[in-house]
Amino acid sequence: MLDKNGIAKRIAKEVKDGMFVNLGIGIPTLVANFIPPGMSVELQSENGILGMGPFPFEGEEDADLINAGKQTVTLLKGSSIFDSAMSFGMIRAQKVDLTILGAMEVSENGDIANWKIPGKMVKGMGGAMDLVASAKNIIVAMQQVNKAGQSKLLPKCDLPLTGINCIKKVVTELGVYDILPEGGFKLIETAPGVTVDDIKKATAGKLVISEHVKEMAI
Amino acid sequence: MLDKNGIAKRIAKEVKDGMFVNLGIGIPTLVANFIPPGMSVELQSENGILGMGPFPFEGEEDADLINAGKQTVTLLKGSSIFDSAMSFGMIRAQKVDLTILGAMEVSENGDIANWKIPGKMVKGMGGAMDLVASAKNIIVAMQQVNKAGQSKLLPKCDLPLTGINCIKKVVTELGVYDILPEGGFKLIETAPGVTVDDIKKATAGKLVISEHVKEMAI
Amino acid sequence: MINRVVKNAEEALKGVKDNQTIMFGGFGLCGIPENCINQMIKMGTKGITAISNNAGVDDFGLGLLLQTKQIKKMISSYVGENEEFERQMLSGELEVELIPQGTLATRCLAAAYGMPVIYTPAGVGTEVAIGKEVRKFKYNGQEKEYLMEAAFEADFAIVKAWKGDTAGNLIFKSTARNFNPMMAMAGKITVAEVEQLVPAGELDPDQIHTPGIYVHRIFQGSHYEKRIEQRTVRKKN
Amino acid sequence: MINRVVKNAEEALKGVKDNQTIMFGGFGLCGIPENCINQMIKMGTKGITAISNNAGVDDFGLGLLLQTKQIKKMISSYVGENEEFERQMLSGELEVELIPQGTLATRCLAAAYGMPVIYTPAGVGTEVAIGKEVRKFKYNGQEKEYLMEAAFEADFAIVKAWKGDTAGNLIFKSTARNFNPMMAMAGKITVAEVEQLVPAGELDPDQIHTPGIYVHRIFQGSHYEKRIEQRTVRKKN
Repeated sequence: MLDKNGIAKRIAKEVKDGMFVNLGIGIPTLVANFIPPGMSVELQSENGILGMGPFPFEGEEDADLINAGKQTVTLLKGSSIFDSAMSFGMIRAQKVDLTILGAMEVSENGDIANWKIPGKMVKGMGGAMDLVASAKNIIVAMQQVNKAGQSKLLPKCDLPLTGINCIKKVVTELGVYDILPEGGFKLIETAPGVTVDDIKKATAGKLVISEHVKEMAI
Repeated sequence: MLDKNGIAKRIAKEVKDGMFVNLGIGIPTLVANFIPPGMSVELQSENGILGMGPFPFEGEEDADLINAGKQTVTLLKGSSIFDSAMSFGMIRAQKVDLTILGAMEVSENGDIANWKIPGKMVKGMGGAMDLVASAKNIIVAMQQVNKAGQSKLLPKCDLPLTGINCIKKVVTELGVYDILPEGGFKLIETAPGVTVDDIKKATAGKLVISEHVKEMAI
Repeated sequence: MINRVVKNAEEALKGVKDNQTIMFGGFGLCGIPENCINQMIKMGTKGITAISNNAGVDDFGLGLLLQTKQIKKMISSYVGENEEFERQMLSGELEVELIPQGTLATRCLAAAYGMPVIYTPAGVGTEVAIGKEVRKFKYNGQEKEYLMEAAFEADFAIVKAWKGDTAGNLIFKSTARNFNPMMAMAGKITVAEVEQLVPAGELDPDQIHTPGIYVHRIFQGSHYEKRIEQRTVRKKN
Repeated sequence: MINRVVKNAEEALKGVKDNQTIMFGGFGLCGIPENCINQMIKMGTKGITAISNNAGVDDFGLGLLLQTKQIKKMISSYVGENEEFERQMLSGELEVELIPQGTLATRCLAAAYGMPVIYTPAGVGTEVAIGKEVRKFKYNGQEKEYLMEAAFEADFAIVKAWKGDTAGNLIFKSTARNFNPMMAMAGKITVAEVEQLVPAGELDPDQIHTPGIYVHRIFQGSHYEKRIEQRTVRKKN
């Protein structure tokens, strides 16, 4: 079973040389730590950065330089700053190659819910609806089971949707799943120490076990 | 009867303190020469300038700094440069207070034709269609009679239109006309030495003689 | 040059009335018009419909105008980090319209650029799409559904820039840019507060982010707190 | 940093084929990609549909590609100042689609910002409106008619900037900016030639006009002629 860093580490393997990548709040943010140093990748932050760098050294924080999670960050060489219209313009124009974000629920047809729990929590969708509606390649990083022990990989989302038919891949503490065009979570890798049986119990939606399921190498 | 400079001088009186003004090619360009020095006016050039200045001194021309007529120009203090999307964005958003442009024909309901003579001349509309479709206040500067002696103030334009119901005022070598909301050229001023009879002969469209017609003071 | 300078926030906000729609620039607490927000509290303007990506925190930014209950309705994309907001929303005191961040930005751009509507795929198939025109278009070789979204109409836009000149030209610093340029271009009356106000002619015309034609009133603000919402750092090793 | 540098115009235009749609930045002869135009002549690419505000003059700019009859169709707003153009158009050798300048700019912006269509009032009631959807909208308190115009699709966009860095970021100089930034953002493959190519890190991130994500290939051009179309001056007194 993976911890948060493990999930991030596994997702980092999906990042390829030359990609522009948008990382959501939470586990996705950690992915940046596992991108191999030699690889040319630029991070986009939808509040208006391309070429986002790591957190600043203590004492070098700049209130005017934050990421989409409102955290203080830095800029790398070759970075650029732009306004929100251009930021979402380049997202809609599919210039960002890979989007990684968290979710509360994902359905077997690639729907995602991650912005609202009616009557309980309404923080808003931020840029998530824009990202999932336009991105070419979207990976969800999430816990597969919620605190009440219920699966978050569902036949159909119960919570209000963020986007439909958009998620391509899900990485959880238990495994890696491709979402099939015809519907279904296709298990392609299990986390170390996790059995296919564990995964069956933790998956409420349609599960397809690949013939070539293997244990994750991270 | 006015010469080109006279027409420009008369139109300059329509320019008020604090206005952003777009001047078309030809007579409208001359208007800039007659704006009183103390007046705060900024010229917009639709290729991407606000705060356009006069022609450069000899030897100071910059190939990278031209106006919408492709003439070398200068920038005044407080000027700004922007791309064509923003330039026409501010035109559509009606931030430009006054547009002055030339015409081949104007009709009594405020239509204008100035970009094409079928089979003869097709230079294109440039930014004229955008300007006339959006500007709050449009004044046409033109010769009232063409080289063949025919009036260019018509009941209806013969040439392909640039815009409809958009012209508010016309200044010619013979007079100044308001275009009435209900249709018609309302003569409000005559040029020095021009009689109302001269004007009647030179106006093919519906002419309304204001009770208060006076001779232009320029 | 057309001079756009006013003395201070008080003069800049003259004419702001109860029950108007007002845009506020900023993302989180970054690039917010601190002086104008304080002035709005002094003025006690009520019934504000605020278009702002976020709602500040409990004791800073737009959170202050929530505390004083001057805001009737918020149009935002993300409103976490604010308990008073949550309380007012759940109790029904505060009207809230949540819209995608890119939709918010682009509805500002639409107003700025004279486009009455724009189409975006954000929100298709979700509750954001309810009551909106859905239409198929082809873009980039792909046919998909888009929502029609209208340009905002705002009586005032209140933004914060780093530098400005007397002609109203604005330059923003780093990610304090965010929504500020589009909102600056989208207000019927635009008010800009800047950290440094310089004479016209000092800014490079090629480097202006917002041309002065869009900015009706500009003044140099003071006492910027520039609070950091999430101070994240790494250690030098 | 993702490196976008190529050696020269030859490498930058690899993959350009006959019968493609290509955007060319520039307004008149100002800010045109001189090196790439010369390279296109060398390559002899035929059947080009050129999206460009103007068509150059007889012996410079896109006029050169008209002389060699490499252009099949021009999509432009203004094409005066060019006798060869007029001859080819009137004889029917050259297809011409004239559209308003703002429509041209905004159709580029639509492509750049992932908006499949935009609405503009330009051309309502004229022959430009023929065959297009006309729709009434309210904007700025006024109801009027708008035309629906589609985002451009261009196989290549070829632009000219003043400075660029190895990450593909672009800065334009003065009115040589014009259509270049939008076209740079609108091409499926964007090629930028610059007067000065500098290492990533030398340009101020706040002052980038076009972020490198939009620019696929960048190189430093040479021998810029920068011809002036209308040399207008005043005398010192």
